Order: sequence, then structure tokens, then C-alpha cells
Amino acid sequence: MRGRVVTLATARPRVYVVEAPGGRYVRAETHRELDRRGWQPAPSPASADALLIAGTLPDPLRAAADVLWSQLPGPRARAEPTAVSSVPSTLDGLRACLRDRAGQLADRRGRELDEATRWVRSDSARHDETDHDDMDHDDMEMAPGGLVLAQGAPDRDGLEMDALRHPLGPLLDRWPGGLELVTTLHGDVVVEAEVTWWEPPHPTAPPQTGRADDLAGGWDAAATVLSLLGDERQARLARSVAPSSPEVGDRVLRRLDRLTRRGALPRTAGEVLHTALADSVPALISDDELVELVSGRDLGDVRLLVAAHAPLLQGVVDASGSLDD
Amino acid sequence: MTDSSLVVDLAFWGCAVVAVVFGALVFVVDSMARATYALAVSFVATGGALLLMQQSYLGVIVVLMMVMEMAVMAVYMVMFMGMNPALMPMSMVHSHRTALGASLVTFVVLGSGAVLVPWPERRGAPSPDVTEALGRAIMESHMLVMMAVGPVMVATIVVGVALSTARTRYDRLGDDLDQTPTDPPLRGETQRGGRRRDR
Amino acid sequence: MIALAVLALLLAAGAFSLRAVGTALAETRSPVLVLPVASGRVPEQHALSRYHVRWYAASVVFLAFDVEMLFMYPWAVVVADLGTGAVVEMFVFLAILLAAVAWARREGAFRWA
Amino acid sequence: MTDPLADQLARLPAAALGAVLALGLVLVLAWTASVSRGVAAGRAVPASMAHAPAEAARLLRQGRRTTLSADRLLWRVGGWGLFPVAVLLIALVPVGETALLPGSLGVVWANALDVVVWALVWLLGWGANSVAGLVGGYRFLALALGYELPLMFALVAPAIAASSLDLAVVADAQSSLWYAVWMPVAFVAYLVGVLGFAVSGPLAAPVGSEVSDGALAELSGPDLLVVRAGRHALMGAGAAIAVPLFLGGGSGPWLPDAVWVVLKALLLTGALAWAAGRLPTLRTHQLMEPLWTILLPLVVLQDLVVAVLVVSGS
Repeated sequence: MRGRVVTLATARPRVYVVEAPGGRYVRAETHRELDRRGWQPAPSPASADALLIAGTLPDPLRAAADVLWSQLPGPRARAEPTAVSSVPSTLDGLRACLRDRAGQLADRRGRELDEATRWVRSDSARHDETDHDDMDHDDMEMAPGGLVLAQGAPDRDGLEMDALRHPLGPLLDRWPGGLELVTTLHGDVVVEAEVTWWEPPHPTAPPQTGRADDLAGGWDAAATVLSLLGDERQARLARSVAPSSPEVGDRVLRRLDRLTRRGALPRTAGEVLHTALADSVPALISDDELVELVSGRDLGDVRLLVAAHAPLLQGVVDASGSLDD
Repeated sequence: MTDSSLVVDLAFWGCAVVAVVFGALVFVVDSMARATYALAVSFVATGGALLLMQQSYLGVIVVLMMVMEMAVMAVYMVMFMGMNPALMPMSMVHSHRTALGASLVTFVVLGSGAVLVPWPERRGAPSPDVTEALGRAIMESHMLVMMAVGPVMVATIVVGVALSTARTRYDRLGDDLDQTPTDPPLRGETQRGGRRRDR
Repeated sequence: MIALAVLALLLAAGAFSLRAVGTALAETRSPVLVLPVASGRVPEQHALSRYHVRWYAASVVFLAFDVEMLFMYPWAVVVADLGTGAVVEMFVFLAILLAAVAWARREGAFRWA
Repeated sequence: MTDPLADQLARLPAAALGAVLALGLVLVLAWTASVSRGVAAGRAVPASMAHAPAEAARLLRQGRRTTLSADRLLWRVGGWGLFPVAVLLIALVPVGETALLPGSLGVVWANALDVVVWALVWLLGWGANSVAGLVGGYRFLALALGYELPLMFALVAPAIAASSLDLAVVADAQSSLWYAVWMPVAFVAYLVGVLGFAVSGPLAAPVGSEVSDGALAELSGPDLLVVRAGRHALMGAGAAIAVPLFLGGGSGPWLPDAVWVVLKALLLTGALAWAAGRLPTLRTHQLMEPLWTILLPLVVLQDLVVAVLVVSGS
């Protein structure tokens, strides 16, 4: 009975797919392989069965990967495929790991029930070295659970509300590998942003196995945007465009244009996708332009804009090579 | 009361106790969200008590309106109380002594009124459909109320919007009100706000 | 009232058995305490804060407008009996309110971000 | 004079049967919504049918999690409350002889219950102490401000025509012509409201994929399962309420009334879920203006038309 339920439960595991710096091709192949199997990617680590980091992580991001790993509820599995060819076997391995009862029991037994406090503690310890404050008493009061409370900041409306610093990236699903955009949020609106790029430990070359038609990443970006809009059906089409017919491409393009017209997509995002897919390469954008692009936007719009511009971001191009190389 | 069955009595007292306890919780809990929704539960229980008094329309409308208002009020409470709304010890009580005195006096006056006033015996029966009776009252005998409410509500909307929007259409569009709005609508403004912090 | 009681009982039983099945299948009882999701980073501060609601102007309009529903429901029951007068009355009332909504829109009460 | 307590007890078997049937109906409707959703997303029909059981098994096997300094009480109330609201809505629907919870104010009660969803979704977003959750919860309230007034006016239209707020009376009043046919704007506004309180389709921004599923971002295991089931159930319950309001209740040839009610509810749930799966999620700040300045005046106009027709006696 239990065995049968477990088989049913793991028939299509939900994988949280994250792109490491330079891991674009492996990540794209992972999404295609998930499509082939009819598995759905997980939208957040909270409900994911497995964590898949596509590409090789640089050492500074190891801790971030461990934080993500600690956020999976379990039963859980993780993998870091570094080559396009190893993606299918990796996914098989993830499922096998989820089905391995002894292994899962051992994982849970070795796991603390409190996976949060140790991160907070190590984080604040790091701060203390530099800050060197003697406000321990205040800290206890102002920092329930070890995290400080948000502080007020003046707003354009002449009000003082709390501002939150919220990182997008480095390890986020459907997000360009290596980009860390630390936003300052007033409510759900981004008022400021800082850009950091994490470099891959070694340069990754585009795979030799075909798909030259999407090396500029236009269709990949379109698929990401559609998926972020919750339209998985069209996202699948966009991912399959390269091998399938131009008509499919036209359909996806028409869909994107319609979404832009109806305001489901920020206009800038729609325009840049249209340009990229209609066979002219748009200009690359610098970090400053990226900040300019996202400030004043709703948090969701920021995700859509970054996804649409992903192939044009300087850091992404540096890390994964472009057509010109 | 025509049917004072044990079940109805029990349910009524249940509602009353819930209403009072959750009303008191508003002043005990340490979070704006909890305080607001404690108040909402208190109101729902009051709605239940009204239902048991066979005021069916009044009962359901109390539930409907109060859940809605509390959902919006929670947002305001979170926004405008000058401290963290959830993670700090807080007190919903100001000027203890006056407040306590005032509430005690009010309670005693109202409570003794309810208990001591010789309520008249009910003559005649309530309308079979209280909702319909209410509708007739609004449209016929109490038309004036209805007429007055309209302008009052318009005034509320105008004053509310005028007071709450710091920037109106002139700030958004400049003098040329016919130009198409930008996407996002308030872009330049936000960036100015952002820079202000850098100062 | 009895139906309500039975429904409540059934739902409670359902929730309880769901939890029991979950506990049995997951082979664990206690939830694990984790950091809120933030792209692999440790959050710099608690998310619960004085959240800036950009649409407060719209909520003001709503709060004023929804009081109207108090009258609308009883009115709906009697309008067929009362006839034209009641219709004119109510829709003049609504027209005034909608004019206020139109004004609020022009002031940008329904835009934000 | 009969003993009221004994009276209530005598009604127990019927109430118990009714409650079990109502609960069963909610589950079937929720499952229908899930299947239709799967088909709309491009899955084959058998795969769509297996989706809900497989996900249920997956989530029941998954552990539960809680976040740092979360308000667990409010968070869990928000999540586990959605499904019961759907059940209460279904209990208002007259099936066959009577509804499980009959009353002269069924329409207003339906309204009151859908407003409870405001509180629940916001609490769901608030409780987790997470940025994504907060954004989702607040987005929901913004949308609710927009869809609720049109929904209320849409609920009023059938009540005007039937001169009653009793769902059974409203259903019976449509013997000649369904209200959906001659008050289409009210019907559409009602369905928009259903999509709103089921947090799906164009109004799914509060659980938007682009903010890591917003209000659902920190949920796992059974806690996520009940929320997903609750959203599908709310869509089914909204469709079921539309049956007495707009689709003639139990009227129909050959089959008994109760069967027609269930059949219509199933069909409308399927259609609504399919449409929700096909329509793109719209951005909250793009939706406010059209909801307030296009849909709301249109529904008010619809009410005017209904009122004039009723008064002029046609």
C-alpha cells in the first residue's frame, strides 16, 4: 500500500530548477527534458521535491545553495548536472532518490528541525565582526528570531513606511544565472536595486550538439516569460520552437504580442522579445540600464522584465558566450 | 420571544461569550493582524447573536460588512501604526485611566439600562419578512435617509481621495491631461523618491 | 442549525484524518522550521513590516461605495412592488456614486505601481 | 408544544445525509475543475484525471514546514479555511427539494461567504512572514476591491427579477427563460467574481507565477494541498451558486431536478476552469481601472435594465 502511494507520489516529482552562472544551456535542456517527461517545475523551494542546480556553482554561492536545500520540506533530492548530455540521467537519479525510503529516512534523521536559526546566527555573527556594537540588549528586543525588523524610509507619497531589502537571485528559478539583484521594496514596488554578477568557476562553451538557432536565447527568454505568466502550454511551445516548424514560432510570437497589447506583459518586455524573435538582435544592456529598467516597477514586473532581457544582459553574455564568439 | 428553546438560548450565549472574549483579545494580542481579525471574529459572533434574535438581514449584513471592513482595516492598521505591526510587543490602549473610566461608565449605563428599564411587552408580530419590511421602510417612510446618504457618500469619496492621494492627475501628467499614461504610470516620481534616500 | 453542526463536525473530521494520513505517509509529525524564500540568501530583515499599500485611495472609494449595498438588497426585494419611483430613486443615487467613481479615476485613485 | 431539542435531533439523519452529499459534491466539483484545468494546460484527459490524485499523494507524503517568526495561527487559518467556505457555499444551493442550509437570504449569505475569502487569502499571505507571500496577499485585496462591487451588483440582478433573495425562489422564477440569457452582463460579472475569489485565471496575480506563487510561496505538504483543493472547490461552489441564480436551478427535461442542478454545476465548473486555464494572468495594477470604470458601470446598467423590465411587467 505504502509502496503504491509512493510510486504515485513520485510519478512526476516537482523539481526546483535553478541556473548557476554560465549554466544556461544545461538549464534550458533541463526544462526541455521536463517537458518531454510531463514533469512540472516547482515554483518555489517550499513545495519542491528536488533541487536541481544547472551548471557549476562558484564557491561563493555554495552557502546559498545550502540555504535553498534547507528550505525543501522533504522527502528531497538534489543534483548539479554540469553537461547537457547528463540531464536525463540526473532526473532519473532524482526520482530514484525520492523513492529510496531508507535514504529519505536517514536524511530526515540527520536533519535538524530548526533549519533557520543556524543561518541567521552565522549571518549575524559575520555582521558583528564588522559592526562591533554593544547593543546586545537592544538586539534581543529588536530582532525576534535573530532577524532585525524592517526600518522606515521616506516614500514618494510623503509617507514613511518600512522598506524591505529583498534579493532576486543569485539562485532563483527562471532567473539568469549569476545575477544578484538586491531590491529595496516599498510594498510591492521596487524603488532601488543593486546589481552583482557572480562568475562561473570556468568559462562554459556552448554545447556542440546543435540548437545553434537559439544560441542568442530569444526563444528561451520567450519561454521563461510565458512560464512566469503562468502560461505553461505556450511556454512549452516556445521551448520546442527550434526543432519544430516556423509556424509554431509564429504562434508563440503572436501570443506574446497579444499579451503585450492587453497589458499582461510590461510593454518594454514585449517589445524587446518581439525584436529578438523577429531576427534582429537588440542591443546589449549594461548594469546601470538594468537598474534604470526595474526601478519604480512592481516586483512581478521586474521578474518579467529581467526574463525578457536575459539574453541581452552583459553578465549573461560574458558567462555563456554569444553568437559573435 | 416566541420560541425560547434551550438550543437557541445556548447558541445565543455562545455567540455572546465569543463576541466579548474576542473583543477583549483585541487589547491583549501583540499583532495588528491578530487584533483586527479578533475584532472581526467578535463582529461575526455579534452577527450570529442578531440572527438568533430573528433579525436575519441585520445578522448577515453585519457579517458581510464587518469581515470586509476588517480586511481593509487590517491593511490600514499595518500601514499606519508607527511600529512593526507583528513582531513587537504593543498596546492598543492609550491613556489607561481615562479610557478605563469611560468604558466602565458606558458599560454600567448601557448595561443597567438594558436590565432595569421596564421593556414593554411585544404588541403585534414582526413582519413575516423583515428584509422586505426594511426595503419598504427605506423606499417609503424613510426616504429622506436614503436621499441624504448619497451626497454624504460622494463627499466621503471626494474627501477621502483628495486627502489620501499626494499626487493627483497634474503630478502624473503635467498640464497636458490628454497625453497617454506612461508604463509604469509614475516612473519619474519613484526615481525621485529613490534618489531622495541617497541624499 | 443541526445541518451546520453536522457540516462542521464532518469538516473537522476530514481535516483531522488528512493530517493523520499526512503524518503516516511523511513519517514525521513536526514541521521543519526554515527561512522564508529569498533566492538562497538569508533575509536581511523580517518581511512583516509596515507594508506600503499603494491602492489605499481605491480602498477609500470602496469603503464609501459598499455602504450602498446595505440598501440595495432590501430594495431588490421590493422594487417590483413599488414601481417606477423606486427605480428612479435608486439609480439616481447610483449615478451620483458612479460620478464620484469617475472623478476618483481621473484623480488616479485606481493606478499605482 | 414539541420539545425543540428533540425536534432538532429528529432532523439529524437527514442533515447528516445532506452534509455528506454536499461534501461529496464539493470534492467532485473541485476535481472537475482540476481536470478541466489540466486539459486547458495541454495535458491529455487521462493524465489530467490522474493529476489530482497524484498531487494529493505527493503532497500528503511531503513534510510540513514553517518559517522564521511566522504567525502560524493566522497562516493556517487562512489556508485551511478556504475549503470549508466552499462547502458552506454549496450548502446554500437548493438541490432537489431544498438546500442543506435553506433561507430567505441565500443570495446575501453567498455574498458574505465570498467576502470571508478576502480575509483568508490575505492571512495566507501575511502569516508566512515572507516577501512573496505578502505581495500575494496584498495583491488579492487590491483585486477584491475591484471585483467585489461588480459581483454584488451581479448578485442583485436575479434578486430584482425574482423579487426575492431566496435562492430557491430565484431558481423557480426562471421557468420560462434563464436569467443568464437576458442578463448576460450580470452573469459575466458574476463569473469574473468567481474567478476572483477562486484566485484563478486572469485574476490569479495573488498566486502569480512571477512572484514564486505569491500567497502560496511558503506552503508545502498538506497545507498546500488544502489550499489548492480549496481554490478548485471555490470555483466549483461559485459555479454551483450560479445554477439557481442564472441557469434556471433544477429545471430541465427528463431528469430529476437534483440531477440537473449537479449536471449544470459540473458543466459550468468545467467551462470556467478551462477558461481560467487559457486566459492569461493580468497584472493587478492593470486590472483596477477596467474593473472599476468599465465592469462596474456596465453591471449597474444591467441592474437598471432588469429593474425597468420588471417594473414595466414584461
